[in-house]
Amino acid sequence: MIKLLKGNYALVEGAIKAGIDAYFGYPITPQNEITEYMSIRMREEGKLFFQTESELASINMTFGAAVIGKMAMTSSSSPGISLMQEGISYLIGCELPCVIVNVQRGGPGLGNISGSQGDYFQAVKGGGHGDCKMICLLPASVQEMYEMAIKAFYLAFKYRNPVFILTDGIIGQMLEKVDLLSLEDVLKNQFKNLSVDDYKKMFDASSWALTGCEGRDSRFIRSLYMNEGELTKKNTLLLEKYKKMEQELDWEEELISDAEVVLVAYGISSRINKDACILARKSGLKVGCFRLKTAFPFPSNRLKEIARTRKILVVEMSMGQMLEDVKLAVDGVNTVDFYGISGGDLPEVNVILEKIKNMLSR
Amino acid sequence: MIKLLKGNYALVEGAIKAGIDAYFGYPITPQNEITEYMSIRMREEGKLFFQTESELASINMTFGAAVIGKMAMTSSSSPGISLMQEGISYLIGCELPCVIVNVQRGGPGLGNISGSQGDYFQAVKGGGHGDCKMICLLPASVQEMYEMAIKAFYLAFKYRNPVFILTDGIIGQMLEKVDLLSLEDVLKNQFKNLSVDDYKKMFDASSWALTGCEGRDSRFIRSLYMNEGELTKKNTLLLEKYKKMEQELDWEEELISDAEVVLVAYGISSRINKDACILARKSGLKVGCFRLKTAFPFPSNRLKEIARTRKILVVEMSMGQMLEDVKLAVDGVNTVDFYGISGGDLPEVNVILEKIKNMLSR
Amino acid sequence: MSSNRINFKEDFCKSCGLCIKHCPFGVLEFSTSFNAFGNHYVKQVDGKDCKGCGRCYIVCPDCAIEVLHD
Amino acid sequence: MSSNRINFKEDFCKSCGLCIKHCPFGVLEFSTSFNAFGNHYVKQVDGKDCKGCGRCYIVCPDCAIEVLHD
Amino acid sequence: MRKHIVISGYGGQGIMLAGGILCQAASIERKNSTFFPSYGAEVRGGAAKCQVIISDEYIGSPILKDIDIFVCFTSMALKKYSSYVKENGIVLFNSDMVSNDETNVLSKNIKKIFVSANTLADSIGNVLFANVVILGAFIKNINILQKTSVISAIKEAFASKKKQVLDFNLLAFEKGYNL
Amino acid sequence: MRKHIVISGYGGQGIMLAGGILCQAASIERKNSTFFPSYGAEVRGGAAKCQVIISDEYIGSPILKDIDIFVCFTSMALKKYSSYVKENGIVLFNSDMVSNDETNVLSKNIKKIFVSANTLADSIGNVLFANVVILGAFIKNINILQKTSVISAIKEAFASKKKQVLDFNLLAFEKGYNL
Amino acid sequence: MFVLPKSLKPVKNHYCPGCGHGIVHRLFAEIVDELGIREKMIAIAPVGCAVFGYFYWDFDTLEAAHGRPPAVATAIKRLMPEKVVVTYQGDGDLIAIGGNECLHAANRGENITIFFLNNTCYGMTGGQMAPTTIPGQKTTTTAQGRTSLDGNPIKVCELISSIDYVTYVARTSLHSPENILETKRAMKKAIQNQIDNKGFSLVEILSMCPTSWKMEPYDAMKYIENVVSKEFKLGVYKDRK
Amino acid sequence: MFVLPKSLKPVKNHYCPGCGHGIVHRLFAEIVDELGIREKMIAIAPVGCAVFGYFYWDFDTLEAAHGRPPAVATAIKRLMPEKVVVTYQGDGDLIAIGGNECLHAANRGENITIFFLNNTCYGMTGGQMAPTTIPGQKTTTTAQGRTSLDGNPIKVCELISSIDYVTYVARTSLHSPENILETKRAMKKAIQNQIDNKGFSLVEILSMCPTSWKMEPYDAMKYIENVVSKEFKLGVYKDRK
Ligand SMILES: Cc1ncc(C[n+]2csc(CCOP(=O)(O)OP(=O)(O)O)c2C)c(N)n1
Ligand SMILES: Cc1ncc(C[n+]2csc(CCOP(=O)(O)OP(=O)(O)O)c2C)c(N)n1
Ligand code: SF4
Ligand code: SF4
Ligand code: SF4
Ligand code: SF4
Ligand code: SF4
Ligand code: SF4
Ligand SMILES: [Mg+2]
Ligand SMILES: [Mg+2]
Repeated sequence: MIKLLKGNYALVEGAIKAGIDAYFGYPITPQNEITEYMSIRMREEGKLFFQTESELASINMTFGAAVIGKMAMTSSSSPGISLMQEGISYLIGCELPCVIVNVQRGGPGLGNISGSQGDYFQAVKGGGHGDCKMICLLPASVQEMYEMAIKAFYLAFKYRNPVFILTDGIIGQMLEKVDLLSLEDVLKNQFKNLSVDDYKKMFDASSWALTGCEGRDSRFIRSLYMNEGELTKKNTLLLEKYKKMEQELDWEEELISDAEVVLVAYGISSRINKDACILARKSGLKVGCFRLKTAFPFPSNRLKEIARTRKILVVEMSMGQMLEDVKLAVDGVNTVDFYGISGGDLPEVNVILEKIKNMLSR
Repeated sequence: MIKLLKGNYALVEGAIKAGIDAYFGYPITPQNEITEYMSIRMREEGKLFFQTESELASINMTFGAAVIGKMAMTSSSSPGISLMQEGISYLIGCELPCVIVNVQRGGPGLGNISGSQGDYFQAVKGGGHGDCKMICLLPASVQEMYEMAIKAFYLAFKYRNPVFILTDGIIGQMLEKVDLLSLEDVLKNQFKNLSVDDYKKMFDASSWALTGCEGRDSRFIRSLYMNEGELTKKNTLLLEKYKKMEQELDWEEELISDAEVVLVAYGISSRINKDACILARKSGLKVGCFRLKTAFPFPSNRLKEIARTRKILVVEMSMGQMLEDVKLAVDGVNTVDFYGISGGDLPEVNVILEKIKNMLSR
Repeated sequence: MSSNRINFKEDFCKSCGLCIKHCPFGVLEFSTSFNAFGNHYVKQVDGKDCKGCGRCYIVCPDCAIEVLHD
Repeated sequence: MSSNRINFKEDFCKSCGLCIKHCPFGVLEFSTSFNAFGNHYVKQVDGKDCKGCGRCYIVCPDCAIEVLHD
Repeated sequence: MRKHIVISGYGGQGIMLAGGILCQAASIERKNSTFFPSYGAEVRGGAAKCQVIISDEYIGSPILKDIDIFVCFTSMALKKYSSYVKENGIVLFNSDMVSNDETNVLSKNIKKIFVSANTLADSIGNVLFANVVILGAFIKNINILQKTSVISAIKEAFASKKKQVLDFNLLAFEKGYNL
Repeated sequence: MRKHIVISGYGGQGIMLAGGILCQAASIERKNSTFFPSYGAEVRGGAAKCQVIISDEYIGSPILKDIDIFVCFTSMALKKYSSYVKENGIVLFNSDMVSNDETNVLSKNIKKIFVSANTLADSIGNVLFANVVILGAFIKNINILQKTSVISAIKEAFASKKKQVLDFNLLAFEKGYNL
Repeated sequence: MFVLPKSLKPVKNHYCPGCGHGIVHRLFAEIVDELGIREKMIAIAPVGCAVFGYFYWDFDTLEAAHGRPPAVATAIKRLMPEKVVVTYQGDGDLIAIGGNECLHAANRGENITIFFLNNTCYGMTGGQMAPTTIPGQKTTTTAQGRTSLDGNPIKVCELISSIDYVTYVARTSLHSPENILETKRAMKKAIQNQIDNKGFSLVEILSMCPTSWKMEPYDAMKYIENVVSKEFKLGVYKDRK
Repeated sequence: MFVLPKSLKPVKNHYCPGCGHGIVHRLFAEIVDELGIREKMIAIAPVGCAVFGYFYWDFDTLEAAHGRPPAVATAIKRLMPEKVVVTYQGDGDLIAIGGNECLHAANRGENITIFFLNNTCYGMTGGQMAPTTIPGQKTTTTAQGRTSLDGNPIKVCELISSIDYVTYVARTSLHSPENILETKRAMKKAIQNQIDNKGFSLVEILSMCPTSWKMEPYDAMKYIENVVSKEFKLGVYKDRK
């Protein structure tokens, strides 16, 4: 079913298609459409919509839902996500699945309510204490807001870990065509080979969730490991899990083969890159586009490979955050150029073209 | 005056020597000695000690004190610092000075109460939303807990930005000799050339603080910039400020010149490195030590230089966080080896020696 | 003529109508023309006398009315 | 002999003394020897009769005492 | 074909609604269309702006520059965006809010259309209909969307409201269209 | 000279206090000394442990292995750390808490000292003095610190307490020393 | 003479037509003028529609994180007891996200003043349900009207006045000129208490949000009179001598 | 017969000698046994000395972030109304950092049960001042005794019972066998209320912390009788029919 929807609405439709049990949210622009639309759709579906008293309540209620094995989601925007950092660390420490959405706005502080990409570090490196990692999905269209919501729940339960959807106010609020595909079709797009049955089976939490100890021994879920060496052992297992998550790597590339310069970005910036790429090609410049669909795991190998013979320009709505991961990936095999704009304004195609020309003439 | 003190106590003495006006804290192990000792010392000094109702209150009260130009400090440990991330982002967005101390413990979640280095990313990359940067000081001894507290206040006011002291439960709780030097002597150690007078002058906040508008126009302090382009302009200024902070770079190196392997670490790990280094040298291995005293700014140039002709082993009590900054610095000119232990246990000298031998035989 | 002068800050007026509703003496009405922000600002009804009670000032959320007792 | 049997879990006892203080019949006292945790655990005074009132059980924070009515 | 439309004014003037209707109308005509709002939902009364791109090709992201059609509700909007309007572009003015003189900043090759939208809206009963009045004038004067599809889009937009509200808006649209 | 001392038992047994006193005594003798606690301040009743390093040289960090002197308050502590005690190291036991048999896990070259610390402490009035009793035995048997400096350190540790408390502790120390 | 107070900058505000914030802003400025404390003022703007308070008040003002003004005010007042420290907060700010900071400041009896504007919704973010939303009220997150499953209205005055250490608590309204003047008297008293070192004062002001309520401004006033003030009873809840 | 309840694992606990936590743990388990709800239980341990509750209770238990158990409980109960959801919290957890979550759960009238152990200090972190510390009480952060500058004791029962939507609020104590049995009755009622879908119940239990109070266990009981229960009056504060 093709519809014209805002990104935030499409995300809601995706979560519902996935089978979400509970949503917890506190209003904040530019993600209010999620909370508002959830308040309507979840009630229609007979699921739990809950407007919380704060983001602390949001993340800890999400924790509560996750503990009992429910499919839970919370969403917010930058300042609200900062408030969730302790809770996120607990979710990771307790190995609980859930989906967390950050519709990024301008920062630091109250900042503004435009789209921005200033929270990459927080999402990808760990804004919470301890060694925290979450699979981080990066939608770049209203369609992907829908599909990645569906994907996120599966991965959360697969790894018993929160999955983070990092998007921004522009993707969240823009109105664009979306095909509200069947679960089957989404799975085809988003997974190599996953049946609807296998998708649904993943949400069986009976082996670990707390649901009352009827017919089994009592269980507990915790993140405190006080005995000597106990936490180190636990964290070694977490590290192994993080390693396994790397198989969920996803990206998209266009016009790379003959490119001399490759534009790298995620989310809304990647669309600007594409605009620039089209223009550049029209004027005969050999430019390609690389778009990340996951930030953790990060496509390090592929980027290094590309960089061996091509120059890289990272375009980001921040002072240079994902940039560092790109540089780490490229590992010195080539220089990495950067065009960043921090504060809720968009990168400009003209500036990108200018930069490309400079790079090519160097 | 030489005394046997816990690191946490020494930090308090340093803050008081600096002239701190207000301390805000909520109990959490392993930093309770700070809060407890502050409750005694601040009252003795006639300054404001305030036990808050939560870490949210701590950071926002610190914000309040900073807004009126007072020298304020708050401290906590990992989970509590996670709760402060929104407030930290506000302090940075509003360009307010203060000192924030994280006596790191094991994570994620409740983790444990041993010393750990799992919050490097949060402190250095920005656990708060938006492009947040703070000068981050890394004490490695009780003596430095004292001296860096004094240094931190100055830098906070110099840049009107929070300064972060990243330490851990071991440094915080160990008992060791400390020389409670005069301000003059500390300034000699910690700054190239700074007189006590110039030190004290830095805390004059009359040009910006909110103190009632007597004799001047009314002022306001904010972090919301809604007009088009306004926040981008603001953030450009912040970026320039961050660039200026780079001059505060500080590190220490030992036995580098002839070294074939250089051990890189900060805080308590750097002391283990030193133990290992001494042992290695005894058995004829050419090993040197590089210890970071600031994490932001990061000694990228020097590390790259060192790495050109020496192998690097990063030792860290995490899954590999500072490691990434070292790799970014080294920029592919050499491989970087890693020994990490996450979960509150200490790296072992034997393992370090083993790694060194492997590296040398490669 | 009344001894009370009303000072209208036309551009501040948002046409909320609260002053009109609360004037006990029907002194105020909307203009038919627009101010710079496209609002029908408030003006004094021709020939109506302001009693200077200040209710319009009190309810105006936009400080678009001042009442001066000459 | 009394028909009430007290079941002491010696290693659970932390010598807090609450049971001793609250036994209305002076039935309980500290042993002079230590349990595995170095505490003088509680025992029954030789020859004293337990009335089975359960007060010791009720106040014991360590579940170190059970009282059984045979 | 690719048209870049910017609509700008104050919050509360129905800027977003107008943009959304255009986007929806394009979609009804099976064109690619994307709508990018940029509003002060957290701050009332401030500037509001949206961009609509209608295209046969891939639509990337909004670029403020190179505006084909600029619908200008206030003089502040004019000041902000006039320089971004393309040569041979079109500007629709709410002439109750922007004076003729002010529009002189625009270069000669730009076509200007004046609509006294507030006055017309007023005549229906509320200045708030000004946005739909302007939409009517837009569709009449600029040949990128069919009147019927815009009317359908308006009907969809007010589907959940009282019938009367829809009727007033349809009336407002006709007023603008038949100017 | 570099001595690595580990003291371990349960929280509440005064493990930290004993370690702190040793560290302070070394400091009084102008030796380098560092004390590393690792306790369950957030969890009562759990295991508690501290390490004291006394040295003429630079003191880096605590390394659990290579213990020179191990003061062992409980059998759990024995199980945990016995394997880390160096050849020719020394272990002091609270023999009221650890049975002779259990200590057989230790290799032959390790010297064992048994102190019925609880019993001796009991005789002063409270088992809680066991830590200081053991300190007395430590100083008597192991030749690294002067009795006088340890007594000074004890006095400092209890300076803020009632005089009576200090007196009991000094008595406990003597009991251990004169064993 | 009814003229713009000195402590109010002569600029147009950004509030919606008929919004109560504009009225309370003016009252605040009038009181500051009348008490002659402009140069001692440190005001704290909330995150909410009133976030831009500093564009209007002509005294020192800062913007605190959402919900934290009472914590910020505590620090300022403790460090500068000679200043007059006032927080201005909406219902979302004060009692949703910021409930704990308010509760603790009150229980400590901090010598600060809180102006609490209750408009039964989150105005700034588009009219969602607030803790103070009236049962049955339709908002953008309670399309069918608030039910008790969505939570019940929090009665801030009732709650805070139950605390021993609180000095003054009153609930007033903006629904008529008389009520506006009553509001001003309560606000003034709440500041005077601080000047007199009497401790914690809070004034809850029922205010119109015509936009979120989807009402004409005058109807919004009537709605307060007929509905809101029935749920949230006006009056002085505490006045400790 | 006074024997270890089935719902308590037969292990030694980690609490200090004479600590009230051990008593309340046992009461909780006894009640669960008596009501036959072991298999329906989902308990929430706090961050505080009782964090290891799950090592002792033999029913499903989780560890929530410091102060957040009422939020966690809300989600669980709403999603699984047939379970019995109980939070067990200390004073730091419940009313210092967690005041807002408690307040909102209470005001929503969530059908959950809170056992609130008030020992007038932060036991786990070493005996610092808590919001419930008695005026004059010496703690590690109030060496000279708490003064009102450090804040005043928060009266949770008085505060929470002032909320209309709350069902049952009682304060009991552990200072004698009789009081312990009274505590058990209140706790049982608070759980029975949940089973009967009656809504929010909270039992505040005055408990000994001999370690932080630096008292012998029996003296700690006497201290509750003579001092703590004078500041925090025992009784049923609310019992809505
Ligand atoms: C941490 C955080 N959460 C959420 C928001 C979004 N937000 C801004 S204002 C507001 C509530 C406004 O309601 P209220 O306090 O009642 O003020 P009003 O606008 O109604 O006057 C919210 C939730 C934010 N800015 N920061
Ligand atoms: C966010 C956070 N802040 C602080 C702490 C440290 N902390 C652990 S328990 C505790 C308070 C314990 O007091 P209380 O809740 O009264 O429980 P008690 O130990 O007295 O039973 C604190 C502050 C923490 N673990 N997490
Ligand atoms: S002052 Fe009174 S009489 Fe005059 S216009 Fe205003 S409300 Fe009417
Ligand atoms: S009250 Fe003020 S803004 Fe409203 S109509 Fe009257 S003058 Fe205009
Ligand atoms: S049951 Fe009663 S009589 Fe028997 S030992 Fe216990 S307290 Fe004493
Ligand atoms: S109450 Fe229990 S722990 Fe305390 S002395 Fe008696 S048996 Fe031992
Ligand atoms: S949304 Fe409501 S509170 Fe905000 S400015 Fe508009 S009317 Fe006022
Ligand atoms: S510190 Fe206090 S509350 Fe904690 S276990 Fe010990 S006695 Fe109990
Ligand atoms: Mg509001
Ligand atoms: Mg407590």
